[in-house]
Amino acid sequence: MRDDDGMADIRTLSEAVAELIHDGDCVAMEGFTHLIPFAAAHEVIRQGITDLTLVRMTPDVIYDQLIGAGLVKKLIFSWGGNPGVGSLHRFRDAVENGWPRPLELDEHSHAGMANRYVAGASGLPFAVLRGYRGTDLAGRTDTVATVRCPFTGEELAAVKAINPDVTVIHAQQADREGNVQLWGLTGVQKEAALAARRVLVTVEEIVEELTPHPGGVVLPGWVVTAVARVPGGAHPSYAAGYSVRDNDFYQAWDPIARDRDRFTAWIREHVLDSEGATAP
Amino acid sequence: MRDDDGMADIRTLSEAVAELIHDGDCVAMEGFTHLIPFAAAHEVIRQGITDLTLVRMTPDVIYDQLIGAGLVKKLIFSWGGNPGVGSLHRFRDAVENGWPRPLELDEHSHAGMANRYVAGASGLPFAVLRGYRGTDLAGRTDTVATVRCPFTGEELAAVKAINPDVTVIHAQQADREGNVQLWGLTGVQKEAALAARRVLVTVEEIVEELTPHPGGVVLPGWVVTAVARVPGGAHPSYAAGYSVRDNDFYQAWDPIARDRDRFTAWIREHVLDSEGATAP
Amino acid sequence: MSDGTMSGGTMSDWTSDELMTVNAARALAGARSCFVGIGLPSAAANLARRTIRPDLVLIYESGAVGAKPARLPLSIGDGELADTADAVVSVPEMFNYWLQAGRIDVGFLGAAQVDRFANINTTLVDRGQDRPPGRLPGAGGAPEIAANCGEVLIVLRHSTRNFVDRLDFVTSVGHGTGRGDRERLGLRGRGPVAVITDLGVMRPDPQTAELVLTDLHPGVTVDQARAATGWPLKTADHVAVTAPPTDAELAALRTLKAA
Amino acid sequence: MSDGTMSGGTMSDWTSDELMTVNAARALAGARSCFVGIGLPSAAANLARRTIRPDLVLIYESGAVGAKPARLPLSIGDGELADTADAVVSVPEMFNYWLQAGRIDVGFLGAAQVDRFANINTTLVDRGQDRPPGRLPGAGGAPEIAANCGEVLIVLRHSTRNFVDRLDFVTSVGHGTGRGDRERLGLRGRGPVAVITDLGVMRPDPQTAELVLTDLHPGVTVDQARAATGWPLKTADHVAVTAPPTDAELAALRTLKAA
Repeated sequence: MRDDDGMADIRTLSEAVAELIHDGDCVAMEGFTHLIPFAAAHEVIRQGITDLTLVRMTPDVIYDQLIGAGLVKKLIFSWGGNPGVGSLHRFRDAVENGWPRPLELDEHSHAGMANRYVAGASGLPFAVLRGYRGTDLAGRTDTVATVRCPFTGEELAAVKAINPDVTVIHAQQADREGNVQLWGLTGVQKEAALAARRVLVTVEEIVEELTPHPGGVVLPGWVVTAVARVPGGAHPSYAAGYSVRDNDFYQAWDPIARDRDRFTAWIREHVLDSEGATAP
Repeated sequence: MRDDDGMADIRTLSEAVAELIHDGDCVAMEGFTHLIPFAAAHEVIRQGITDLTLVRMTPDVIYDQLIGAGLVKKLIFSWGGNPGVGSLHRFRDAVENGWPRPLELDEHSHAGMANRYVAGASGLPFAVLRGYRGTDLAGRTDTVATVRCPFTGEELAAVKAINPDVTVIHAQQADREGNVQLWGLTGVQKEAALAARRVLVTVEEIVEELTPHPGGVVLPGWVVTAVARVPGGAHPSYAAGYSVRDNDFYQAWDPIARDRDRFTAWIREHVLDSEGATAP
Repeated sequence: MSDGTMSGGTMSDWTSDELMTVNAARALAGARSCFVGIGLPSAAANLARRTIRPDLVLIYESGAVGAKPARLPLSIGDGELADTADAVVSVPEMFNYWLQAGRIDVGFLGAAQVDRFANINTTLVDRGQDRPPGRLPGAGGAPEIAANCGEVLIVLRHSTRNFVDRLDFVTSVGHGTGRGDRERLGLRGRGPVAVITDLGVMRPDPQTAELVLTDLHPGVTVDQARAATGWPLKTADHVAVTAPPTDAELAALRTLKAA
Repeated sequence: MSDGTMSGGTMSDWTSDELMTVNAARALAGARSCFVGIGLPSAAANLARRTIRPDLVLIYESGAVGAKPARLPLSIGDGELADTADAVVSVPEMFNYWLQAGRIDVGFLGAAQVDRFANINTTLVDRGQDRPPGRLPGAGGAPEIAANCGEVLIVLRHSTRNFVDRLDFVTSVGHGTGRGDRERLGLRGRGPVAVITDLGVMRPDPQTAELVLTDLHPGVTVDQARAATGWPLKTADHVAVTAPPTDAELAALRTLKAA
């Protein structure tokens, strides 16, 4: 997929998703409330890419949709709620009732997940933190262990690196060489992208030249596999400087997701039967 | 030194150095070529604060001066040269000939030093990296060891955290509450500051309000102990947006530092007998 | 009484949630910085900034250090948090350099279940043998907030469903199995110092670390609190009565919520 | 001959340093990204960007990713590196996320001493029993550059002082004690693939990893190279002659240095 120059390719969303994301992949779609790549997730649903292992600190409505659509076999996460609203009902239904399929969990704390990405981005097999001690979390996963400090003897938590097959993020801007800039709350996106084998970035716009922005995080085009222009591609999340968080949608999602039929109808109407990717 | 509100105090340089830095302290003056706090080092020389353990990735001319002035008993570092010019002659003279006093060394690679600060800033006793393997470095320090990955069995390097008594940095701006902003090459300053028990920041100017700057690193006033206004306080290093690196000085330093008498005369004329700190 | 409107000692009426939030805000009187979860903790911390603690540094796990939102954010990632922050940092930096390093005075947590040692469950609840456990959101930042903040405040409505004899899952450690357990586990902060409910305030006993009732809100009785607690609730030698919300507190809280 | 002016196959004269730098730049023909030390490596990498590899991503350990300086920086922290970079990152991020993760194709290193397996010493040199070792700057980024870049180029003037039978200190590992040692040590990159000097080029033997002379610059003899090497230097079956610097290469290099 890379050209000889190693820079990111500019693609349509449907091309990029088809080329980068495959059945059975481990996929991280990151964005901590801000810049969540909803449009890319919808394209995954349209293409029916399945048996996915999904990674994300806060699964949010984006993974509620993918889980409800039956595409997910395993979830690696640390907080599975609808932020500020309540439960993720599709996530609960999968965990509690196996609908539409059973969902395997690898469950962590935020600090642990963040450090799993850090280890992945750093090319290390694990990261160290002071965490998990005394909780029931460590006993339910094989990706938390302990290490002893060789200087002080203190026992600390070790978490296994995450290296997704693909990381998908949404950003404000890219230039034509695929250099990407995002700003505002930039969460764990740099680490998630640098930990992955392939990186897909959807952007609000493609500009002639990136102008450095306060708080801006730049990913050079040579660490990005493909860029797709998808204005509004984070909705109902938002892109600082381009849109605001659609809090009403998050609240409206609650009754939709509570009911299997209503959910299925919503996906059909708003995802499967809707327009595909925006052209670049 | 902290007020009740926990915010940084605005002080003169001489007051701040006297209050924060004491004989025998472990002091990190950081700045990777850019934003090196030379004025603060000169104030340390004027006040004769001695028996210091100095920490710095690149000792540079700033520590050549402190070492030559006889104030340093130990140096923790990773690259002791005059960047782009050659040797640090005062450093060499102390190591090779014990003049003006013997200098104990704890010597690392850049990757190791950077991670020692990261561990210090993170409140961890050590950090993990893939480094030192096969070199003679690890055999000469007790602050490098190994840990085994509990998931893969791989053996990795562990470096001991650095937590200086005081970190001194130079920044472009502070506001009246002691919030600090620096930009350009920001090196390891955030980690060095957050790893320290006390933090002194000299700044080019004090502004009414910090305006977020591309690439800006902000240290909130409540993690800074004292701020002193010292325009040009990084010379012969520089402050992006305020000055350029005085490469001529770095080259001129070589013959000064080669000769003990010339060095001593230079320190007397340009540091000891020169104006003290700039008033705030 | 829960969620109802009550009549207090001033000209105002207030809800039990308002009572709880006002008392939670008051608990921040001595704090310099507070790690804020969304919901009741965020409301309380923002109220404290508008009343007793204008300099309080609000820290949201999304990366905002020193956020000063004009209205209550719905999520911890609302844009206003970044726009008004002193500094915006990455999520790994937030957890490693700010939280883990012990830089934050108070961690403010909600919960689904709390036990007598102020341990917290936000992961799952048992629903009997015939049904799978009920799934809750999970840990989020809470285990390390509870471990590493200087101290922890918990805010939660008072009911036997919430205050249970035995947690179905230990998501975050309060005082473990009693006094000394935090030190044994190597947890650096002091742990929970108060649990603020709509009935009153419970605090850990200095000797045993078991939560005891220390304060009741105006008009609430010890028996009410005991009936709403899933273990035999002990009371302090002297149970104080909290001051009713002031007009200023209520006005500030309502302005925040209406914005 | 060292540092002297030589006459070549074109209308130009050039110095031995220019010859070395031009050949070092050519060695970057296939690289996407290069971790650049200051001095000769920086000159060579910047020359490559102006000649055979305009898209070469220059990475300086000070934090500049994709720097495009118009003139040669004196230090790795000159302001122009940040001003012209695609991204500026912190030093810990540079070493952890960019270098250690194996993201950088070529590491370009200088040295004080190099041995036959291309191991590097930049720490200290023995000066006989009566004197303490001579102190050099130390490791800097080199140990992890040598370990983690896809491959390593070394550029160094050719003399028996620099190319020694036995290092006084192993600062950075090239091929250790021979082929297979990097794998045994868990070093991920391929290690040194060429040592470019003012006399020619040495490359590790495919079987043994010992440096052998593979190229001579125009007018240099095998005997000259052997005389300047501190171990019995082996030669490849066929020793090539490097192409003399072109006018374009020399013009670009001199413009860079004069700017």
